[in-house]
Amino acid sequence: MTPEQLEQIASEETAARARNPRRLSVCMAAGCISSNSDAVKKALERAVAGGPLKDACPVTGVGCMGLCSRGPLVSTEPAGVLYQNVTPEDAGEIVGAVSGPAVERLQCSRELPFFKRQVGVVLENSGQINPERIEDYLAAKGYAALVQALTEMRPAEVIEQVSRSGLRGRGGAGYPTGLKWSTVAKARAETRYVICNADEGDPGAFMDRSVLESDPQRVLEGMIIAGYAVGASRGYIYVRAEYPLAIARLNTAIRQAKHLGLLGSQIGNTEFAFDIELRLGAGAFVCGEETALIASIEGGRGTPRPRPPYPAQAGLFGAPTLINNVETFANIPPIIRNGGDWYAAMGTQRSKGTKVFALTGKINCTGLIEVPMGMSLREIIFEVGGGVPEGRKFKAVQTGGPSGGCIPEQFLDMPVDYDSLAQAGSIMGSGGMIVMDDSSCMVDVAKYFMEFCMSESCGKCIPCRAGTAQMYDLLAKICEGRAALDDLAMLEDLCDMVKNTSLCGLGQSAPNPVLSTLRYFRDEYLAHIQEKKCPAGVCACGMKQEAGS
Amino acid sequence: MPPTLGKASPPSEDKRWKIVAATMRRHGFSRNALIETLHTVQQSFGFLDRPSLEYVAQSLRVPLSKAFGVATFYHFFSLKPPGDHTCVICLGTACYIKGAPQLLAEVEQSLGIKQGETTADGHVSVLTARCVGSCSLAPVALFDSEVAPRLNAVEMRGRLARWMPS
Amino acid sequence: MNRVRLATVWLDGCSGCHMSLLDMDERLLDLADRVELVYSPLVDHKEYPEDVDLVLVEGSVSSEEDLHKIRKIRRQSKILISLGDCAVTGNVPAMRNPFKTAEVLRRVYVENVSVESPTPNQVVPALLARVRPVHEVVPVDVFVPGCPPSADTIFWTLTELLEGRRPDLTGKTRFGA
Amino acid sequence: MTPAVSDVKTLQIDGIDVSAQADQTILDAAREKGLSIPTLCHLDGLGDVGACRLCLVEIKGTSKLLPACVTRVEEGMEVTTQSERLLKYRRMTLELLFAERNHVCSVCVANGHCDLQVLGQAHGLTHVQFPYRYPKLPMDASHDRFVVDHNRCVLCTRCVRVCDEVEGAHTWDVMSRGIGSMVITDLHQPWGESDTCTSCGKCVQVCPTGALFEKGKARLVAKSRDFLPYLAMMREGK
Repeated sequence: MTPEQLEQIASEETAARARNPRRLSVCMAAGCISSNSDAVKKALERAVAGGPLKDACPVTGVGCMGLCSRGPLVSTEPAGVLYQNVTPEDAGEIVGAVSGPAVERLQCSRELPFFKRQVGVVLENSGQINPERIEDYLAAKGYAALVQALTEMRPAEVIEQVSRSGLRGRGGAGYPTGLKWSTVAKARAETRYVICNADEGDPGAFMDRSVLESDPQRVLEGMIIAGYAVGASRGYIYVRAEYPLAIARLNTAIRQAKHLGLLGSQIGNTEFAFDIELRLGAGAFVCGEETALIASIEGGRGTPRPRPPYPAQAGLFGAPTLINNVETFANIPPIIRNGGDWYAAMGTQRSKGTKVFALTGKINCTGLIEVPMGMSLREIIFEVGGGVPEGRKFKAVQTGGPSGGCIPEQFLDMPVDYDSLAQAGSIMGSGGMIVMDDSSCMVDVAKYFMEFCMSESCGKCIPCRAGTAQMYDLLAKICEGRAALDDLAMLEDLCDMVKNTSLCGLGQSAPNPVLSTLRYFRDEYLAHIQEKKCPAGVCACGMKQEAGS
Repeated sequence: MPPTLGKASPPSEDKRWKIVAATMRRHGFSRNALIETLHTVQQSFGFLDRPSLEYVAQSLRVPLSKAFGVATFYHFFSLKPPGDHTCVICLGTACYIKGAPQLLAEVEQSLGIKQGETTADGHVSVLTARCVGSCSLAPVALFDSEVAPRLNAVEMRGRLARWMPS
Repeated sequence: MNRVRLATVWLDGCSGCHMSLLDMDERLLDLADRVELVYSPLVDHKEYPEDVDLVLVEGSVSSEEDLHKIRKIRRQSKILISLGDCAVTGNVPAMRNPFKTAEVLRRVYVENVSVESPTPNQVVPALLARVRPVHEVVPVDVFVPGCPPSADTIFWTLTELLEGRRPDLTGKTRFGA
Repeated sequence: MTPAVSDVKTLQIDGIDVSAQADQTILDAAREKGLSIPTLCHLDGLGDVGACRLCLVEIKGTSKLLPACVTRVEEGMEVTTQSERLLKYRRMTLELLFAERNHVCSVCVANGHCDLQVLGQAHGLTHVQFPYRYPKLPMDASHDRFVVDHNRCVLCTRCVRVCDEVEGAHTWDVMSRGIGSMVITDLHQPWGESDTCTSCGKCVQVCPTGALFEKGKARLVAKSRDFLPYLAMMREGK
């Protein structure tokens, strides 16, 4: 299909919208579906069909609207009203109000800081378009960036824009994306690959899932542009088997993109060819690590191998391979459309652009947010997130999942960017933010993450395999009130050793949750050890006594 | 291409093996398709057993021990048949700090089995998940893939009771 | 006169380490000039004395009685030496650890006997759930691995200690030696 | 054949000037010079996996410790193989191994011929600070000639690699993961029932501990590994 034909689809779609601006959008992302939004959508369809708006007000399923804790969410156009906690019984009332005053009882203010403080780049279409219709995406400037890249830019120019944007890998480590792309592009090889890491494994993180469920075409477009830039003609999306909805929508998106000639040969009527295949993960956190992910796509056990050589030099099937995560690819189309400088104008000196966070735990507005880099933790948690519920006291926010750490109150005014988080003993990670109040025990939290790392360790290298098991045993001993101060010293020794000697990132970062809680909440460890009591009342200290200890 | 390529015979006459064979064919009987094929087997039969692993390994020319190594490396694959119903407790961080351990204890106690086990009558399996991504509705559990949001012990018992034969 | 007060203790072990100790042969006489043996299974002492300078502990901590003993020994001794693999690693006695105590007792006293032999409950002290090396129970000052450590190793270790030095056993012995 | 000048790299290992070919690893270069770096998963003639972490070395200018067995030499590299820190980590690594499974040297068939035992002794390991884990592990004596005792296995995967790379049978692999990992034959069947095992015995010879041993030969002979580099060399036609 030629660029002109694509543009025509987009303008037809826009024109159709203009002719009939009335529309009801129901959030059909995983969160709202779990709160029964499916039934709400059906009820709305029935209410429309049985009333004066019959055939005049389409009811569309859209992607994530963000405020998951108040789902199911429904929005109306043209008024732009947002309804929360909608039940099927509310359908008639909502349909009746499409052209009149809003149903106040159900209304969720768009003026909430939760919405006002957000900036949509990755999530610009999320909750706006139907993720199962490529026409919706095209009407929202979709694939304009790809056409622009293919017809107006040389691969090196595409990489130049990505470099100028200052975009850093959103999977956790924050490696400069432009640099990665140019390394792959420069590698001498016949074949190169592009991999999208959608094996979002951090517990408490669902950013990638949401992007895939809400705007899958955006990820495909980012990957195709990457393929063009680095000279690859094949891409893989490695997605968690635990995300069936995301998989289904990706499959639909790939099929539709192929149908319009956006995947396959002669993309956009040029010589460029690119194909994308899905590969399902099978429940192994370690496969988020690049070399383990590659081993898994090759059909083997997901065990990492020492680097160098880096995947950019020798990756999938031995060929130079570009691996970025979902959010990184999702940033690419707007960067190409608006230019790298536009993107670099957002964020901080060393962390450009925006970041998507999954805000969960003991916080009022749980859900998905996108804010500029550099916003303070206090703003994110207490303004955007609405603070800690039930009048309880904020204790810590956990970022970066099992590789991250717990950040205490004294750092709340710290700007959120890669470097500040690292300085505070945590990491940006993929974007999970779990807020904890005074009812959480930080030793128990450390034990929780160590259990995670122990059972997710691939077992290849000794420090991670046996070290995490020893550390877990020590943490359990502390929680049960059976530990002595020597055990704490041994735990710290092990943290240092496992961090410095493990083969891959999983082991190297496994001690982080322990180290950060030891750094800021050492008194809680000491209370368990010396007074045999858990200040938060979570651990059953002294309940389990082993003979001879 | 060796002559035996794709010629290993399926363990039984069951029609579902045709779906498995189709997956392998789609990938040109490439060794790289081992995980994809195991996904299809598990989707079709609910679990992986020895005969199925042997069939897949031979068809794709993957060493038997490698196939077994892969099948046991990934926790999504199960070598035991699941119960008629499956209850998956999410142990993601958000669920954990909002009471998932208590939910797990509750379900283990009321069914008399541990996580990863199936009741003796094969009726209910209890599993745990690392994170199902419904953190904003924590704590959650999946009852036969249906997400139950903001779950408490009472509701948990109610849900389980619905599965019990009347 | 000012002889060093030496004790040797036999917990759960085969007594091989004590045999090795006796293998020092004539060197025992040299030692006798410098130490006073205040407690040992080799001589007839009833109570572990106060103020022991050096104690050689053979065997792992396997029963309630061992536990009680080793705590007392630690309290009443200046330098505690784990002698031999049982004391240092748990060794053979600890091979029962992967099993439950009841399973082990049933195997030994019920399944593997031909004549009637009830499970003892009075004479044999209650077994701990887990056999432990000494240092998992009380702090240990010097470790002398080996099964058993050779007489030379034991003699050298004791000589170093008597000279007021902390023996460095690197390369001198090993687990299973 | 003399390598071209550009293929030769000069570097320093523990302050000693060393020259090596460009494709050599730090381990090769060090050992050629008579400098010892401890290894466990490495074995001449087998592909390297960098898993045991005993050969980690410090390289000036890099904050990360790198495994000598897979890290290539570079011009001007300054390598430290023995530092307080490295020795401490190596000791801890060995202690973790001793505590992981049931290594009872006194009654082990490999007593006196065991790489783990030798490494422990060389590193002054007089006791293990970590609590022993005492897992319940099986032993499989179903094979006519050989036995696998998982209590002694250190998961170095030398058996897996020799069976795959040299014998070409791939009877062995690793199952499960993390602390629950275990080497298996075929579909985790008794070794004696394995259809793929050729009974060549290479796995037994390369096993560093008493995990794999020959029946009736306990304590009698040390294992023989000299055949490996020769086989590898012949294969590659060097």
